[in-house]
Amino acid sequence: MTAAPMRMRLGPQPGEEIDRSRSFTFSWNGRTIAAYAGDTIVSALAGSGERVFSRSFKYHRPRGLLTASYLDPGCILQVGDEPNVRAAHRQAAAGMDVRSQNTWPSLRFDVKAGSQLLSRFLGPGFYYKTFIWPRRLWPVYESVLQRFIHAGQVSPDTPLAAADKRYAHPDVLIAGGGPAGMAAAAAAAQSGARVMLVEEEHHLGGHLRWGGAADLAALSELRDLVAGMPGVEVLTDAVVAGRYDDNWVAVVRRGLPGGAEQLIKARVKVLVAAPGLIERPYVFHGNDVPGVMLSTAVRRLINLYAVKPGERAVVLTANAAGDAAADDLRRAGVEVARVVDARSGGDIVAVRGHRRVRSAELADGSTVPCDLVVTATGWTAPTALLNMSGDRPVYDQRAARFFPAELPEAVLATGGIAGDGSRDQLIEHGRAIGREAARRAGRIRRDWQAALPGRTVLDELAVLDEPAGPANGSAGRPSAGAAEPVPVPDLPVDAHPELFRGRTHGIVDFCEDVSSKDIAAAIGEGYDSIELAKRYTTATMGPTQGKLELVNTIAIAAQAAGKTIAETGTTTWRPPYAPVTLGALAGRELEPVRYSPMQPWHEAHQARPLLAGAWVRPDHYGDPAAEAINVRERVGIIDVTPIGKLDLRGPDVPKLLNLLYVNKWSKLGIGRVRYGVMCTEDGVVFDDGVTGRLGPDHYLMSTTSSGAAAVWEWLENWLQTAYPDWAVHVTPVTTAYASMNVAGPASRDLLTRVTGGVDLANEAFGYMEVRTGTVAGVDGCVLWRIGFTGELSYELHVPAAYGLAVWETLMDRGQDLGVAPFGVEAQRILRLEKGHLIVGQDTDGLTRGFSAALDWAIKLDKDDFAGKPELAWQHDDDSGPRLVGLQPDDGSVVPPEASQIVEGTGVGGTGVGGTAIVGRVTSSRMSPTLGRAICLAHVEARLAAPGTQVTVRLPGGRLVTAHVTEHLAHVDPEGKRMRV
Amino acid sequence: MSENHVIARSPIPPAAPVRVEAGWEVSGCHSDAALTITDCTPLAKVHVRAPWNGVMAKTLGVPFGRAARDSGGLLIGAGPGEWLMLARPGAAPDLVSRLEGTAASSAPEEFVSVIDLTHGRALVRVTGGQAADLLASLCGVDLDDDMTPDGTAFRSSVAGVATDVIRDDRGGPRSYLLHCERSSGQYLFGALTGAGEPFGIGVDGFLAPGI
Amino acid sequence: MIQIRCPWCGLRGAGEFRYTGDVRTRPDPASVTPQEWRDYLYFPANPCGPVVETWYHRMGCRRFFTAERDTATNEVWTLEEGMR
Amino acid sequence: MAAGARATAGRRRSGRPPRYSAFTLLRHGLSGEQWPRVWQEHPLQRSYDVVIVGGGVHGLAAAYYLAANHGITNVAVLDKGYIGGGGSGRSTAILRSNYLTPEGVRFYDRSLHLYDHMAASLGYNVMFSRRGHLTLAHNDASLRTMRWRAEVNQIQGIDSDVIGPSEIRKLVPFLDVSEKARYPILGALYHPPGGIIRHDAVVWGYARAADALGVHVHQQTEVTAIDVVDGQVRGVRTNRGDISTPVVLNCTAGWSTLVAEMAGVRLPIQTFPLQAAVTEPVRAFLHPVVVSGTLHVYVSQTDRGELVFGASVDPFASYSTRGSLEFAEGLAGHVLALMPGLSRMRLLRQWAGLCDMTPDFSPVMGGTEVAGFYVDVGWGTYGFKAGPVSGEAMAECIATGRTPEIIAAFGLNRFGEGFLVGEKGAAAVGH
Repeated sequence: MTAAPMRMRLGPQPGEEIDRSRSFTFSWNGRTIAAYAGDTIVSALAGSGERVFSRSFKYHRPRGLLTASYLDPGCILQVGDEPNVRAAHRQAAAGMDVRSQNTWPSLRFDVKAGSQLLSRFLGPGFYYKTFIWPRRLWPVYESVLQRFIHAGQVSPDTPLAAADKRYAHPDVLIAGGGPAGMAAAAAAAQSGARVMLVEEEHHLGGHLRWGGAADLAALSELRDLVAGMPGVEVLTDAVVAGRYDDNWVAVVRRGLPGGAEQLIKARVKVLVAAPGLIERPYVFHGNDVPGVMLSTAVRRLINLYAVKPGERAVVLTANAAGDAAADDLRRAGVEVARVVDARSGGDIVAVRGHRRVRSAELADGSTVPCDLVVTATGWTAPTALLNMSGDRPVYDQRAARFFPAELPEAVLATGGIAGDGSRDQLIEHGRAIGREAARRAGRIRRDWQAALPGRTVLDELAVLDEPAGPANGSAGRPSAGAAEPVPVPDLPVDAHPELFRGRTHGIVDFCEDVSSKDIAAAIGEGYDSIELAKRYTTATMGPTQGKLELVNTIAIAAQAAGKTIAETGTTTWRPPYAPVTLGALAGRELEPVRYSPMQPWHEAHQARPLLAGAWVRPDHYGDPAAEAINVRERVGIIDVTPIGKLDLRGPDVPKLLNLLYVNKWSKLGIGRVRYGVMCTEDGVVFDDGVTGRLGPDHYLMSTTSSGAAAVWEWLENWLQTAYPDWAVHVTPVTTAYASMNVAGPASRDLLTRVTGGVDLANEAFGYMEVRTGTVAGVDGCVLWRIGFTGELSYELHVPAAYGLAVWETLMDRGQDLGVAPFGVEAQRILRLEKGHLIVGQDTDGLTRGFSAALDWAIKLDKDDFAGKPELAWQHDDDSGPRLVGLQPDDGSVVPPEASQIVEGTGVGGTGVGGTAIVGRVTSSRMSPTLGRAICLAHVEARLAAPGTQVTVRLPGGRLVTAHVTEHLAHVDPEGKRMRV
Repeated sequence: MSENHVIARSPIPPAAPVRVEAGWEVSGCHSDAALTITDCTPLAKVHVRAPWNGVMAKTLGVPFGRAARDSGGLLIGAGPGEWLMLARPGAAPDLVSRLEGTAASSAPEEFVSVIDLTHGRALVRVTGGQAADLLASLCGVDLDDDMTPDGTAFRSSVAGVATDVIRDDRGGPRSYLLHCERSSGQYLFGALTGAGEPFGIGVDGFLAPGI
Repeated sequence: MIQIRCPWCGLRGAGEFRYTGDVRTRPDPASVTPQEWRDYLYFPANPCGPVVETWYHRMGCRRFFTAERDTATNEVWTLEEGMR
Repeated sequence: MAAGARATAGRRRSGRPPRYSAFTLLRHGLSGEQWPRVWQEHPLQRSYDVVIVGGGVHGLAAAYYLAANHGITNVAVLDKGYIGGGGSGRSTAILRSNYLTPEGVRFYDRSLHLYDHMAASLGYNVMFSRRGHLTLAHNDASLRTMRWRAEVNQIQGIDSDVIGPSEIRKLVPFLDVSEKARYPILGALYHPPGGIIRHDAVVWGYARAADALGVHVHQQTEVTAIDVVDGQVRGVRTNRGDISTPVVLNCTAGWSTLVAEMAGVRLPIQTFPLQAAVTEPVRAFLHPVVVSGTLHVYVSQTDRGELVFGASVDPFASYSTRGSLEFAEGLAGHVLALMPGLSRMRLLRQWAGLCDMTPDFSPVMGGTEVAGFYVDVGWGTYGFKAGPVSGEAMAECIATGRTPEIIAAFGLNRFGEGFLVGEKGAAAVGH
């Protein structure tokens, strides 16, 4: 299929940015379109004579080119599976599949355009005023409203487009690569600063690019200057998306392969805002008819893309840009039917036409047939970065735009947002700002260096003011803070007529289809602050986020409310300055994952992985119940490496233990291990574990795996802030050891075969004792004899690099004893049979010590420990629920964890005639050992007595009875098996 | 003695060909890439705690934030009152007794502790002109020469893992040692090689003494 | 992200630190009344302005330190000096 | 004081605001005539029976119910900015009642009921959209919490249950329910009655209805002091003049501790920013509200096609609402972890509101030690959901001088007595 001819394409233009030697085609709503390299999607379409690219939001009116820039509201298209592409910015590529969005059946005939006939009824907030009765029907109305969603489409299987993020530390970051920005970059770099120059368009140069010969000459000079300057990183097709506290600046690079974007996070010493000015649309009847364009749009089309914007033009001009546009049009062979000069009172009253401009009605009463209407009625200063720096720009009536008010030390502005002036004045201003930026950056850098550790040494090495070597490719540094402030010339401010809305009503927000009439109506209805009016009409809420329409909105609201613009509001912009893809913000997934040294073995033995925080653990190896039985009857081994371990050294360790555990630690002998529970200051159970004494001043503390980090921080917090004089060193050694629990009646036999230097006999190495020795030929192993599973068991802590070797040896040497691995699930079964609680499962965010059945451990006669007062009071008033063992009377029924324990059987309410919740099942399993269901549960204190019968509500509502058991332990409550 | 017959393993699976070096299973591969990454986990890692402004601190002579070589290996001021000594594989026991001896003789009054963390940490070296550019995609600290020149040590987040970063050019191209808690070693190594792809990073095997 | 000056490590992004709240004095557990203790637990200082807080450099030197922060502007003034 | 509040209860206007309907819309469309003002501007009176500080959904609802349910119409609502400009206008407007505790469930269920009938009773379409509410569980602990909530909800008669990955996938095809996901989706708490609403419409609807009943809504009116004599409120001072009143209701969020301080009342509250963001619109693809507590993210799609995102509160207390990049980064990462297909969607705008966090993630409601000074504060991240029921309950509390049973658990005294509300039990994420 051959492409339509480029019938609107002009001959070569001096500043054109297309490469006529490289052409290709892409698809537009199924048709083939020819383009040159350097064309944007829309410039190529316009070159082929296309004028309508989308339909408007509410009324589905045809929309064409308005700004011919990223902001162009009528040029938001679907490209392949990417929605909402800014097609007047995105460069065309061979084979692209470009479609108009949300038009049915086609762009040409859009049935929803019927809503135009209803326009008078669809005033601002019309939906608030109807669809109220009957209530049931609202969902139907809603689905109709949703069909009007004005946007592209996403699909679930779009491949993830995300690039690595990058941190940057430029001395000076310049947002905007126009003449002032380029001059500032060069000057800052000349002063020795590391500079990042960010330009949103595909080329540096700003408005010089579509200027005349002199502009182009100055542009190439500036380009050469910047290119030849070391220490300047230039990013084009990139945007400064936001400035956050302390000059934390987000830069987004667009157009990477696969449509990806990259986020650069820059800690900037001095930020220079040089975004230039945005041309402001003019509001009048028909101002959204395809063929009504801004002067900058026309100049871009002609000078950058050699595209003829129309055949017969009317130009409304209030400034030099408009005059230049008229000249460009004539040069491009467009018949300029009339130049209407707003400076001498000329005005456009209305534009007639639907799918294209037919004629323009002028203030002098004449009607001029034409297909192109160009407006140059003023500028909006995109002060977003200044707003984000805390500035509240002020309106200058004389220039009809906002200017910066007060900027922080680390933020400067140059170019159009700072003032007007000739090309040379702008460049001169940029130079001065660049030098000043470098000067301030130098002082800030010196301060930051001074805060670094070991600077004394560095100063001796005297690298501070040395120009850095070529290794890092950056230039020497600005002489820190030495120079006096650089004198910055003032830019003149040219008078400009205040032109926002003409004599008729027209579209203000092209994205949201909000007209000046809508805004006036909202004010009249009482939504009379600019914020309320914006929210009520949704003006400025669309994809351009106010960059085109905010000032017009304020002006029209002010007029309607009979106030001045200054009284009505300022221009405030929230980040991001430009839309940013989620892929760019997310970047590569960086979620730390932690593995035990034995992980390869688990994977080789079909362990089902369990994600526990950052840890990957073996949940089971196929049959958890069998694994549990094997522990009860023979011997099993579980990888418990994630258990937190803290090496504690120093004479004051016992003080620390007494302070943070609820029980007593003064008399723990060398070689002994003790179970301990920690509570926070509100008496709530925080963590538990065992701590063993390895030597006179040497202890090893274990914590829950999920609590390891928090407990370490908890210890450091007390030591550093409350008891800095205590001699205790805490070192996290969780993964210095591979930890494995060898559990079961045969565990001693197995260990005897591989252990050296430790007498494993019961009387030599008893329950709750610790030894160090050699296991499987590995020195420095810590063995403690504890019984989380309720069986005779030894927990081995092996120097981690040997963990896998030791594990394999144990598996190998224990074959005849029936050794088998067991996973987390089997361990949960075993500990539940034994009635050992799990912090966070059998306790929750409000469970105080006595509610966790820890009465035996809590020693209120200690002078002090974390949470003591609350525990003392809980002990006195006997408040809170109790943790108990529970067995359903029908042992075959396992109430799922979190099943509620209830009184009364009604539904709804609590108690009174309904169902009262008096507890809940916190843990439950079918016990392979007992062949019946077993639970731990929270119940109200009055129900905690052994033998008490309670009612458990199963999911779905079935009620079963259960009784409170004598002990938490369902198996071997006396603890004989652990002590053999 | 155990080191003689039991193989020690790094948390980072070695790239083939695998061989045993100083009792450790290491990768035997070699890369000529301009940017390389090496698993240096076999190095001995000994951790010293003492008052940051005391006699032991003066004796050790390396302040927080700096790293310096001595006969034994690389001594790093890893934190206030916290040092990390890196040395050839297997040297840990001698190092521990040597440092404990130093403490006992030079600062008997001070509370000093010395712990062998060889097994508790992973250690990776990234070397090449673009090593800083690679780290800049994972670490927020300014790696420019005037902020973190050769011989600088700092601890910060690298790919979300708390990591000791030591600039240690050894007179050659830019080179960084990255030292983190062992179980995150495999993840950190993966993050570095992943972010290194655009720079054509190559995996280089470990050769003793390696310091 | 705001920068916080760790007295030991220098300026780092706030993401490296853990905020542990305003500095409060722990009442003497021996003599404290429930009201005093629960004031200490549950009633933080919450000014819109300067407040003295404790921060923990969890990704760096693992030191706790106090800093004054203006909760309206998030400006931070570290109140301690480490080694220089 | 209840008597005092009733003193001038006689004075009220027509009562119903001018009717909105398809018919009136048609009439105005044809005639092109201006719609009547939604609310009037009044001079600041020297005295009111009740002064409500804070013109958000809570304050305006309280004013409306004082007038509508109790005939107390000599009421002023003061806002230092414009109505709905604080938490109400910054909220992501998600409604649900699937809480963890019976008191929480009953409370929010009543709120949901009021929201459901709000359009009709206020004559203003608040566009309540019952999309269903999914809270994802990525590990067995959160799955247990979901089961816990489902059980409590069902006992209270709330439609809420735990569903599995296949059902989840049916509800939201964009979700990655594969096992290899870094945060695998093991199940979810599904709450069909949950949904979203137009937050501004709720604020304007209440303001309009309250105004019609004679309530004065004063915008740009900042309270600078509260006069308390002998433990009794006597009046408030504002930037527009002084008001004498026996009753002040503190309905502020973010500023609640500062306003309470003016009356000499301390609150167990710390103020944190809560950030939210919105994307560019895309065609409707996401029906239910999706929440992941583990990933601290919640997502819904508006009728306009935008995705609205929220997270958990910022990591440190602050009154700054400038927002942070970390929030946007973390949010995007977590959204893509759940729905990888969205990587090319664009974030359009981010903002922040202020949340008053209490130690037990539950509000502080009712009277205080200062007679006539009432609080409806400490809403953390749940405030918007609770607007109507809070207004209703606080109106009753003020009018009758008695604390309604439905808010009995939320009294300020609970902290001194150490009986915190159990919502903290599972530290469930609040959206």
